[in-house]
Amino acid sequence: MTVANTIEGAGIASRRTGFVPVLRSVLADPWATAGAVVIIVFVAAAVLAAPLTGITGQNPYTYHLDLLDDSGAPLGFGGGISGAHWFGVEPLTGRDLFSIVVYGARISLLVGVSATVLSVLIGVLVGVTTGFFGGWYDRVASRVVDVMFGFPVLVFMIALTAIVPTAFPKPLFMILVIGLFGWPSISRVVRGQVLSLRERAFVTASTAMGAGGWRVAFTQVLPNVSATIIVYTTIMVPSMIGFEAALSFLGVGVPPPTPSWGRTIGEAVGWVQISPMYLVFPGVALFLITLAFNVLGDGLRDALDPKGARR
Amino acid sequence: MTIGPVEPVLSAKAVQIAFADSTAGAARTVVDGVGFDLYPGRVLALVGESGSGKSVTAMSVLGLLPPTARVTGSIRLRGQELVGAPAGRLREVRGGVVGTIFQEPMSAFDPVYTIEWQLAEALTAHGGRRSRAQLRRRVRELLRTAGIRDVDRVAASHPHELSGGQLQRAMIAMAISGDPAVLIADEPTTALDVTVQAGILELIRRLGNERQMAVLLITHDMGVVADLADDVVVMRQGAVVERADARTLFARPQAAYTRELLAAVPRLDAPDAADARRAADAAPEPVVAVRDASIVYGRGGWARRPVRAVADATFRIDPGRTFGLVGESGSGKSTLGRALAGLVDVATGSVVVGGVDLATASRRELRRVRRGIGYVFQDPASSLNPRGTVGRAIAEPLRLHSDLGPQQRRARVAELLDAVALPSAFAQRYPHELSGGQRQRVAIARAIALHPVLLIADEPTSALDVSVQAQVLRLFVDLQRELGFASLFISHDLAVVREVAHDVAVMQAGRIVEAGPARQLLAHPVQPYTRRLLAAAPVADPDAQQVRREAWRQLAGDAETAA
Amino acid sequence: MTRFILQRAAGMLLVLAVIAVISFAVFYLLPANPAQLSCGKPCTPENLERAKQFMGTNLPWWQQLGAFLWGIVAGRSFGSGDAAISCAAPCFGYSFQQNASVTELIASRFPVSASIAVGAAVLWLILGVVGGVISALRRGTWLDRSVMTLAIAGVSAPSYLVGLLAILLFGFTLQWLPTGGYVPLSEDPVQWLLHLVLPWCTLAFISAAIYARLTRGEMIESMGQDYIRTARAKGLREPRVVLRHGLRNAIIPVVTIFGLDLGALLGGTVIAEKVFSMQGLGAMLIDAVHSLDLQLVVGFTLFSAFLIVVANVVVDLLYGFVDPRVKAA
Amino acid sequence: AGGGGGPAKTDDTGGTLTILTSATQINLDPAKSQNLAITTLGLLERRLTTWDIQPGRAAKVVPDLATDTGTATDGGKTWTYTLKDGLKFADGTPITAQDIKYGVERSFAPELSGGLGYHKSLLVGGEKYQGPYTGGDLASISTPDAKTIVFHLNAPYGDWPWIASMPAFAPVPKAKDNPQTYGENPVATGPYKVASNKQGTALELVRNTHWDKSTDPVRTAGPDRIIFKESQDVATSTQSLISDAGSAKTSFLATYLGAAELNLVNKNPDAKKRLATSEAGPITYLAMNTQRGALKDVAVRQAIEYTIDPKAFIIAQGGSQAAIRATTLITPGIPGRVEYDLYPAGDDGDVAKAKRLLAAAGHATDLSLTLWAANDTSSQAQAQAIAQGLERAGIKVTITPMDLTNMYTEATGDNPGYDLILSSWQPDFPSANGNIQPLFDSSQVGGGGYNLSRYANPDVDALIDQATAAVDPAAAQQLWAQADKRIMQDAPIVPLTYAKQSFLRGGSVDDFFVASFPAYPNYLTVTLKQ
Ligand SMILES: Nc1ncnc2c1ncn2[C@@H]1O[C@H](COP(=O)(O)OP(=O)(O)OP(=O)(O)O)[C@@H](O)[C@H]1O
Ligand SMILES: Nc1ncnc2c1ncn2[C@@H]1O[C@H](COP(=O)(O)OP(=O)(O)OP(=O)(O)O)[C@@H](O)[C@H]1O
Ligand SMILES: [Mg+2]
Ligand SMILES: [Mg+2]
Repeated sequence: MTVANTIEGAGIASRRTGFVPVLRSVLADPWATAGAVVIIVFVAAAVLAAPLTGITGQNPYTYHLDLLDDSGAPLGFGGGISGAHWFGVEPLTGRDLFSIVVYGARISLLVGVSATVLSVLIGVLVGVTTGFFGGWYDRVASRVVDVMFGFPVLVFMIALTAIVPTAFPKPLFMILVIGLFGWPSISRVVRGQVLSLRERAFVTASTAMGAGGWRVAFTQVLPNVSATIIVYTTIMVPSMIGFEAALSFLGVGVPPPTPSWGRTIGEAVGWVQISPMYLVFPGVALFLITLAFNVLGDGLRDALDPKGARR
Repeated sequence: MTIGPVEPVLSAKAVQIAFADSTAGAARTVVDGVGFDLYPGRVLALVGESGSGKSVTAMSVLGLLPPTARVTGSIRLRGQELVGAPAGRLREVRGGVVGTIFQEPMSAFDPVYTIEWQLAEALTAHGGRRSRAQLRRRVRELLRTAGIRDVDRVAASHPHELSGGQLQRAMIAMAISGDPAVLIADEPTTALDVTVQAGILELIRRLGNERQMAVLLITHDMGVVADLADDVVVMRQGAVVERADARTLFARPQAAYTRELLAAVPRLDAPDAADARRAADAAPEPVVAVRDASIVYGRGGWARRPVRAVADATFRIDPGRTFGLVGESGSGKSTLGRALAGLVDVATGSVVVGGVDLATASRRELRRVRRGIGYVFQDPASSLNPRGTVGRAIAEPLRLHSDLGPQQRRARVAELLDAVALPSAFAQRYPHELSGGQRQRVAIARAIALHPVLLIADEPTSALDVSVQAQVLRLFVDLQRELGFASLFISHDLAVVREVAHDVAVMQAGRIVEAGPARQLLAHPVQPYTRRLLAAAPVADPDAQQVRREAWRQLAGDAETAA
Repeated sequence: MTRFILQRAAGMLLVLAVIAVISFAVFYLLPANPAQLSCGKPCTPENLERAKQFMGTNLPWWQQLGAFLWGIVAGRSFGSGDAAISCAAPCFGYSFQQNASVTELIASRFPVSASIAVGAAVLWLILGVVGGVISALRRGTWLDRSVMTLAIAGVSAPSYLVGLLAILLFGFTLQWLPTGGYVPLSEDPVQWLLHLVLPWCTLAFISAAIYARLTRGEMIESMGQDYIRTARAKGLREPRVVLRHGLRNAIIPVVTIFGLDLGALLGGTVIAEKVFSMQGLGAMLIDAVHSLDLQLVVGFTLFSAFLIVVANVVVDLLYGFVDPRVKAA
Repeated sequence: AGGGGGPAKTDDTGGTLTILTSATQINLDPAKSQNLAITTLGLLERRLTTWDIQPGRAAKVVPDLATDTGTATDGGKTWTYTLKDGLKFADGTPITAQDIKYGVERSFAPELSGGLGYHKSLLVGGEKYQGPYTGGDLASISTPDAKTIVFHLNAPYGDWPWIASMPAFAPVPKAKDNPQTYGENPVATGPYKVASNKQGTALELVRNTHWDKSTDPVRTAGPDRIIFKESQDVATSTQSLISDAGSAKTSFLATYLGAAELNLVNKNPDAKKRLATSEAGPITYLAMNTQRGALKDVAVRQAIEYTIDPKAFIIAQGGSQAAIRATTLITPGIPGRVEYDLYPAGDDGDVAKAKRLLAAAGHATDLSLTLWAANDTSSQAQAQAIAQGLERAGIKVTITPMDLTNMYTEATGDNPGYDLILSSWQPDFPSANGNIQPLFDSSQVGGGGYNLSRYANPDVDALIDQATAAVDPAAAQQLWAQADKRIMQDAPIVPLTYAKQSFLRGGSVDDFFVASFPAYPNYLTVTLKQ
């Protein structure tokens, strides 16, 4: 026993498991913590949009034509920044920019997170099952993934927006479209991991003990790809948010008057020399939330990845 | 052969190595006060359990430790200090004066280049400018020296296209390419089959003698030490516990640890223990009956050629008996093991376990059969789900096949942990919090949870240190005596098989070439292959090993002329 | 190898066929009637009938699909008599709004998008790989940290925002570079380059960030492998160890990801073309979508799918060279 | 008057004029073109008649290739033209009446559909005719000799002289016609001919030496060369024109400026001087679907007329520099327009009156309407301005943003789903006919017609027919003004604004102005300061 106790198993990567150690490790990383805080702030702002904009009695829809000059440009400093309009107002309409940014967070997060969840669900299901069961099912599914990869997604999405009936809610449409096109990458990653996990002895052991295929796939294999899934999810959210913003920027996203960062940025472009703050506020918001998710994703990867010691 | 008092080529004194630790603030000392001398034409073996600091010590000679390591003390090569030497000087030494052979030949070669390219690179690194043709010639010459036969094909191959033995020979060719005075061999044969190992050891010995190289051999295998070493340094937890010439060490080990180490080595020539506990014959109903079974991989797929992993295997295992399966890597041992658990289908023939023919069994029947099978794998690192606790792992079969409540399950887990001599508190631990030996005990506990009638053990100890291996084997034997299960015990180590198995079958290229009662077969092998296999396995006794070596040379020579 | 190529080619054709049918079907389900757009002003029923007849949209959809697919193989013609418009094979359709076959249109716009895409890809690969390697080798230093900070900022920045800021700064404020537009290489190579600098840098900044992170990870992994120790033990100089062994192995996954990124590259050029007002394929597509130029949309979707599938096959084959282990599998 | 050159014409000649346009392609085929007579095609192709556009004056139809604007006989059903002497194509061959006939005929070919086709249903036999490639010739156009051409119409049509100014009435020599490629390089008759044409990138025009200035009173042909730069970004082009450096000096932007760009120009006093703004322009209006729900009730529609907030709408459109209040259907600059306001409501509407009207109609609170508007920024801002205005009277408005092309294809279809739609209209020829008939004749409901309020009133239809048939311009204009007012009594649309369009030129561009109609610069008279 004495000897055995001194042995650290050869070749085993020490893997931190469980929620608390991961949390502790994330919290130990100031960057990841900052990212998490920013995300929490944005989520809170999105959820509490109404009371938050209620502080100054604003909403993102009401016109304030009195704050605009004759040609539609905001009056006053920084695009009309004042006690009532913290970020100034929108040109041509005089709507409160702070409210637009805060409510814009709603759409961005809603679309970003929902589309990610959809993608991850499909991707994980397909990835785990194809990797684990293999055979003709895997071959067909892999072809489908090929097809999905072959699709110029942005191109197709732009094209699709032209044909969706106007009665169909646009945010839901965007979630579906972004989500349904987003899964192949995660499915490939998961499949790759499952393929190697499938060869691991504990999986064979579980089968040898008489566990059924699905049971093995979901109780033995899935928990081992969970780290990958979590990291991937965190990194996918910002890219989905970016997708939504890009579509809105290109003019095929969420329709007005629903506030959206991407659309506001697209509109602000023309005004940038007259009212630069109109571009700055939504731009910074979009950048910050994306950055926060990426930084947190990095932190999580470090915390969860057995090969993690990257710093 | 040694002529008078010679100067050591390389001399290490009071070497201390510490790693900067990222978690703890202070540096962690892993080697402390190690010293040794290397003489031309002599082999110094550095032995000790895993993690004792052997590799680190060897790498410090070449300055190949990561930047987080701090080396103090003195390492002199032909009088020149290497510790703290400038990078340029170290580079001249590496591959020039000191050649190196690593443990894993497959990963030690860069996968994307041909062997020729990599050898040529080593040559140009020191030998100055040479023409293409000269390089070509020299590479082939070196490969031939390293005992490679189809030199041209090997030279043009990428690492993945070669066998471990070929790669290790190529590695040796590379190591001697700069005509080194010192050869460092870090576990040069651990990843290889015994038969291949014997050849490699032979090669190192020959080269050491011919070129008057000083060899620093790192190994944990006492058989290898006995075979090759002139002097031995035993290390434990970073410190030297004993230093002696090989003969003395084996004959009269001084340190308690050395004695413990030697005692743990299973011996082919040990007095027969298995025989004593042999149960009376005439068991009517075999647990396993395999008849003319052939197993083919890759059937039906149109992309690759099918591989016939097992051909016409026939054997039976009676209750309470251990059936040992030995053979080279790739000979089909694991495949047969898998077939018994119904994890692979037989192409022809039949596999009957517990009276059920697995080929025709329904799902229900298969489940019932599996209920009665325990499985233990070679690699303790991968046989437990890293995401589940030990308790969960052991309870898994209970959850699958019994209707015990959580309370009862917990109780049973504690019972099982006790049976494999682990504290019941271990149930809460995760696999990575356990040592290799402990993990293997957990795997065994899981395998016996449902009182199996058959336990399949696929190289359960080959990843473990000898001392740990001894403990696990003892546990295995005890449990079998207690629970009376039949067992298929797969191993490439003949001595281990001899220690635990009642019957043995020897496999070669998918065929069982010889089978019979363990003692008889291992003592009087009939088939030349079995004999070669037996002769190739080194024993931990320099004198005995010298005799065996001669015998092996004979047999190998025969095989070569026959081939 | 031949078997591998044949297998891939078969798969490729299948993928393309599926994409062709899907995109055709989806876009022809549109409520809009393309003939109405070519009808002229005022659009009387007679004018509309003329347009439909000419465009062939009066036929059932499956006949249209058949004609479309056959057109790709053998070419086709629209209308009849002297005025019939012929569209030579491979005919990906004919844009009635632009009065040109989709193939010609794509060919005419292709240089713009290709200039953007190829330049950006080269730049980002170089920047990304160099940044990643430096970062990996100087792991933990301020250099590593700044490269990685830049990288994570790059990953997070929307490309159009970066592009717009770049236009503002270098175009309008400093007036160093043109703010947009495209000058063909054949016309004025210097202007061509000047006009492309900003789009390249914008796209490259973002993707280089991703590649720097990827390369860094792979490089760290690769530099930790046994063969690096072997290379050092041979007495090789450090640069050789890093480049010929470390990087050579680290680059393999980078190549794979690069192959998969070609689809995203096309999306990137769509945005770059919009931001820098360059009339490439992406701009053409957005115009086509907005003007409901269905033939163009379908033809273009198929064409880009074709590009990507072919690129993937090329990368697959390339992969065989980069990683000799693949051939065995 | 325009901001730039002023009415005094200079006769500077020479230089290279660059015209920046956001268009991604320019089709020069007369059969497929919807060009106005004073823009691109007008530089290359002369027609039977053309427009005389001067700052501060109403548009006038004048003879071009013909000696007069047409002689009507048979009560306006037959129109006869005689060609001027000495007219030549760019290749030196004389222009004949047969070339004009052929040009008109080929516009009927399905392969060449897409252009301005008002003549197609007016000419006898036009409904069935499939063009000269498969259908032989069109009997209702006769050419008794090489200089005379006669058109036979289905019904009297007083505005035929305007019709004869459309691109399809440009001569096309049959021998040079390849319908597939003719649009790249047509045989020119105007002062310029195509030197090179790279679709999507640039079109270069050089002088046509066979053009004779003495036969052409409207084209001044100042610059030696004209280059169209296609696919230009409006914002970027504005920037470079503001800075007025290099080739920007000799350029103008053929696309009108948006609100943001206008603001930019206003910031720069020098650039502001180079801005040419129309006094009025296309009418922006809110069409009410008169065949749906409560909107069938004229009282409700009238209430909506009062509820609109014109001030908010004008700001959303970019302020007073971009739009002025509209009250009539006929746009300023069109001969015969009579100014009136049937629903006077002040600067921001008369909500109280609207509420009263609604209550009387029994829709005090229950009105909930969908509003279709294009999904571009400015249309959306405008739609919201409308919605906010209507909400003041308790009318709930749901805005449906739609892709522009999609919106119009659906809206002109047979069963569109909007209550309100935000649209704008610029007639294709400067006659009140072009303002009224396409938008309010019951024949234009659905089937691709632009009667978006789906308004059908037999009285109005009769009035339109009568006005259309009137050959005497003065009589016709009076009838159209009458129709204008009559329609507004039924309130099928709310006229919102006449959008003023502003165009920016470089410092060396001269004689650059925008008249009320059309709200585009007159390309034909632009010169460069020498
Ligand atoms: N790069 C490193 N950083 C930190 N600690 C290390 C590093 N390399 C080795 N060690 C530690 O140094 C000690 C000695 O390791 P070493 O590799 O020399 O053992 P070994 O005797 O060769 O064992 P084995 O038989 O398993 O190869 C171990 O405790 C190991 O964890
Ligand atoms: N899943 C598989 N697909 C195809 N071939 C396989 C597969 N598994 C094993 N083989 C092949 O079958 C043969 C027997 O393999 P097996 O693993 O049974 O050998 P082994 O005797 O257990 O070797 P080792 O000592 O290395 O574990 C080998 O040639 C191997 O390459
Ligand atoms: Mg070691
Ligand atoms: Mg095995």
